[in-house]
Amino acid sequence: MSAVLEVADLAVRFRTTRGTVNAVDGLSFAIGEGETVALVGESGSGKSTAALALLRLIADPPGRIAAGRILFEGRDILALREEELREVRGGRIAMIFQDPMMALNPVYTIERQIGEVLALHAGMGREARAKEVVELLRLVGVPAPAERAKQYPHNLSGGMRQRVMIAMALACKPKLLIADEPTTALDVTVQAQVLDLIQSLKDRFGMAVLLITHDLGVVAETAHRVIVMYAGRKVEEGTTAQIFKDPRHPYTQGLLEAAKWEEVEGAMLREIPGAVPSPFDMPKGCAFSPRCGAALPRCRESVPPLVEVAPGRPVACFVAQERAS
Amino acid sequence: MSGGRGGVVLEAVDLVKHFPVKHGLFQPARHVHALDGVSFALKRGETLAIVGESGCGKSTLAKCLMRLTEPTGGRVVLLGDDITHLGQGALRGLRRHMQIVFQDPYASLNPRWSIGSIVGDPIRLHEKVPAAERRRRVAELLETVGLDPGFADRHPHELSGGQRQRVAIARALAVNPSVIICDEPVSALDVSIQAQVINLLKRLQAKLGIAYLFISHNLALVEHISDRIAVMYLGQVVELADTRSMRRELLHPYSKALFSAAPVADPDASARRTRIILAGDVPSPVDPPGGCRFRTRCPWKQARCADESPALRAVGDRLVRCHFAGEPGFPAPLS
Amino acid sequence: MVALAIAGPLLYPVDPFDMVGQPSVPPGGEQVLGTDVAGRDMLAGLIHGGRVSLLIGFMASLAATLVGLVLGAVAGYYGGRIDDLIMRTTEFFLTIPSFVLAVVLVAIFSPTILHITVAIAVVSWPSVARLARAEFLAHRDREYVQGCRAIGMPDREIILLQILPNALPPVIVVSSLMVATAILTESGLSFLGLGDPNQVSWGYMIGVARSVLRTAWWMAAIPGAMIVVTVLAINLVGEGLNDALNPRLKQR
Amino acid sequence: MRGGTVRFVLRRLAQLVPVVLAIAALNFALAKLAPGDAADILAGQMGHATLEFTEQLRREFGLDLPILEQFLAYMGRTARLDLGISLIQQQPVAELIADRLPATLLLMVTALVLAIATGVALGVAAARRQGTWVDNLISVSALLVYATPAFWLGLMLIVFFSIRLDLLPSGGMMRIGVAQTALGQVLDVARHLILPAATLGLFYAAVYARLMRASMLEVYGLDFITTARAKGLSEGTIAWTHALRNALLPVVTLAGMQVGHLLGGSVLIETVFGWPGLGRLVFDALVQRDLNLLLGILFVSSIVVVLVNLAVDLVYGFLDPRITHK
Repeated sequence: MSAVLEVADLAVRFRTTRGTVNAVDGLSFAIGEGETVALVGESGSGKSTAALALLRLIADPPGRIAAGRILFEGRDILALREEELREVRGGRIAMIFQDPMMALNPVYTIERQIGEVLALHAGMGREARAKEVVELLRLVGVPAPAERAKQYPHNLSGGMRQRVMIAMALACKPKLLIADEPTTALDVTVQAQVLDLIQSLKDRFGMAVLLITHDLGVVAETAHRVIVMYAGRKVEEGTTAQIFKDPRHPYTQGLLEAAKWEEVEGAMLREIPGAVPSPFDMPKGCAFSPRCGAALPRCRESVPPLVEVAPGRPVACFVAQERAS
Repeated sequence: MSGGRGGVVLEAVDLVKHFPVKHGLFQPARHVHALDGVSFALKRGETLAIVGESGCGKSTLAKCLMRLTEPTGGRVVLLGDDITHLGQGALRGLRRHMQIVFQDPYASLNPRWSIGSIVGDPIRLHEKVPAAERRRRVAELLETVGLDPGFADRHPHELSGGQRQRVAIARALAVNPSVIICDEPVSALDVSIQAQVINLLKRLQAKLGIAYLFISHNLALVEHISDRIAVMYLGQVVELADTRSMRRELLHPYSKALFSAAPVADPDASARRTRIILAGDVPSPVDPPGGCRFRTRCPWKQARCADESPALRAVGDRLVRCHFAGEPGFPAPLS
Repeated sequence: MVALAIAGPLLYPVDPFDMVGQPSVPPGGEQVLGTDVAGRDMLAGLIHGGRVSLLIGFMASLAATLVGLVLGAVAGYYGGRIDDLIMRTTEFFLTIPSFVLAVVLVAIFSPTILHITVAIAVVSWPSVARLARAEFLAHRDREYVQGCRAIGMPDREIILLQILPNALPPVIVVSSLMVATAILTESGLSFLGLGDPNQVSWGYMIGVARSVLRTAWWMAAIPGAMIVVTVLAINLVGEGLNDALNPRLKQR
Repeated sequence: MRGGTVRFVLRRLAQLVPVVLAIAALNFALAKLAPGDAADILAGQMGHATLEFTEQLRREFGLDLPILEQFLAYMGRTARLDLGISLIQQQPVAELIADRLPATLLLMVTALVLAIATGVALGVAAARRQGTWVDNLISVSALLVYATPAFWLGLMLIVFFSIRLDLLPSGGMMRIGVAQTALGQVLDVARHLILPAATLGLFYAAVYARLMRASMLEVYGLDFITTARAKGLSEGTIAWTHALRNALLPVVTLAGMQVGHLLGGSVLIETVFGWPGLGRLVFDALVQRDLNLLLGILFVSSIVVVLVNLAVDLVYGFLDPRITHK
């Protein structure tokens, strides 16, 4: 499987009044053609920042991509000129966001907002656009697409808006879809619809998907491979089956346990003590060590590097690495 | 303090809440049907979960029970006393028996006051005790919820989300309530923090015998914590049963679809099970569909569902609001 | 500026109404900033005028803030009919051209410092009331207020001790900016000849100088510059307050 | 949509009735609050302020009737657009005002168009170059102008452009006693309009520039801007389509709310430039202590504000599809 996207040593920093924050630090990963990769983490893990950085959408100031390479179709996105970058955005790589209400411009019609992409990347004329927009809306399962196209975002329900976002993303048949918490703002039954839709469209167009989420249930149902992030760094990677059946990092283990509540009926849950550290006050050594039951003295001294504990299983944890060797 | 009948601490009888929608001068008045005839009885020391999607009325239910908003109809009975029409003065005295923990610990604590005064306020308002005694009680409460008593001098912004939610719980505990309404108490917290708060709630229940009305949209969590579950859809309870029997089978088509749609953090399980994907969105609670409210999305709907509104009736060990629930083989598997 | 206005008479004890020299002397002579058409000392006028302007500005905005805050708080917290009544009144006052109303009020009730202050306050309170109402309305349904109601806290205590401290910062910002507007309004009034006849003020000085604009432009320029500097300073303080008190900025 | 808009306008016009009544009531109350009534003033003017004569006048004006009857009579007259007679100029107030209103409207509209055009352009420019010298220059100048009394600014402009450079006329609306062609007249008025409109417009340009900048920056922080960038749109397109239209909304609201303020400003500016509009009339009324005229101006200018607000609501509905005129 050849890689669509290869990210190497990506680092994103934010300058704030309280100091510089390493939001993403040394992140490397690859996405194969047609593959769904999940980037999993809690708030502050840097997963959304990483997703925005892939298209250079970090607001500068205060943010800055400090280092790294983002190879897409053989070109480094970080080295592209402004016009080249704009061709990739929305044309070759599309993105959808968590809150479809906020992500659509409230004062323009659906037709205009989807049409914009078609005009820009496919050079379509007005009439061709109008037809194509209706086609796209039909494709993503919007009922009465011709009427909906003339409406504004506030006329639509949350699920419909997310379908519109997906239609907009699909307009130019991108190679890669970045989906940043695409179902977090939706109800459970609507979430199922949208996940189903993304899955079927992905198969149909052969897109690769980078799914950013905190919901391990969503990951289990959709992803091929999983990357777990904590405090700006990748702490573990593996196939979905590997991560769920055989998590190696204590943080992944804790997260999984917290996501399978229904299985521990009545009994107490295993807790991860403490809280996610503040980016201004990072602990020395492994960022997870203050909350880790298995932490060794050296975990509090130096940051554990990513080491493969099994083929295709990099883990950034001294304990897991010792156990493996 | 008078006890409720049969160990019931809180009872909702046919609660109705309609909000008027802004309308023009010559248009007929329209209402949001937030609650339409919700009844249940919460027993001493049990956890009853209310689950449902947005717009099902679960948060309005919490507010009506607390009398933070006035119900349009029905009754709220707390420890045997009908509090539905009590004046604010009389209500104030009874408030100590029923407390609430909100979803967002960033919004539920006033940023201008110290933790000590936030937790001490209920004591000050309900009991005439000297300030020193109050401080001692606050320290005790903070320890009970797993916080250092020194936190009393801090302000909310110095605390993490999980710590703030502990403070909110301590405030609720301050007056020794019989019931705590937990309105999505962990959904604003990070996944790794949620277990801490849930365990705390369970420990407190075991120690103090408090009953929880646990409102949530997280089905896995609800299965873990509750003794009974009520599923709500568009302002009505559609199914209410023991968690155990709910795990065994679900009789209402909506509960079945809801629980099947929830993603499970287990790739094998999600590959095995069949998901029921409902068509469309939840209809607007303004002028909800006539007949059965779920019929617009129900894969098993019949002609009768449009004509006749089903009652909440007993089927075996549970209550279900569906004409066909309990018939053998219903709901049949979808092809 | 405030310090100068208060301490002014001590530092420069010249009565602004005394004719101390030749009329229309340019700045730089015996009187540091020259004299006006009647030969009155410009610097003395400026200092005394500053006192009047600042006094009226502060008092008017203080009065407007108090009235607006009380009405806005009641309207926002209780809602319903009383809210309707208060807000209709507020909108009504916002509709009437404020400066024209102030002119009419001062014209009807002789121009004294008190009347000018009251007139400016009358046209200023509605914006505070609107803001305060919006704040109280937003806070009323926040969970911390619901929490206070759930523990049986009386409304009075919720309004004064819980919501007010949170609603006050934006109101303080607006009322500090209102001092600046009030000074501008006062100068406009006295420019039209509606100033207190017993007090010199900057606007009055500009009004007097208008007739000699061709020959002695500085006579109008200097008091105007004083207004600009004062108003600018107050605005900067207001902006500073905004930055310091705005919780949205602080969280970033 | 079209029918909806018409209904909306009709309904809003119906809503104006109580507002107009309230304005009239306020006027009546102010007239009653004034120390000394019309009879006193008139008697004083005529030079025989004897008690009997004043009483006689009072009877003639109906000022001896119970307050309620006076009020009803007043409302009745107001409904017929009879705002009374200017006691000094001996002319119907309504006529005096109708004479002057067009000049004021010309000044106000010109100033407002100037202010919005420059304010919006500068605000957008500053927001797009946030933190650069362009932004700093615009922000500082706006802050400075914002602190300047417009009437004083007008005087300083007269000193500079009329007295020093002798480029533009310092006052009036047109040259008097000079035969001109129609086009010449228009140009002449335009020349006279430049300074007062610029003076009045400059202050509001500063207000709008500040607001526009803040509003643009706020919109730039919203998710749909990120969406627009992710679609591959250029920064220029994003600024002038996606951001601008959303950012304009608060500016339009403020512009509507400030019409009253603008009218107040034009009173001063007209006085400074001798512009023959309502503002001059206010000044004359003040000098002559002509209360009836003053109250009439207050009434008419309030009505103007109410009507402009109606227009602003319509513009708002056009800019923001979320507002439906139903």
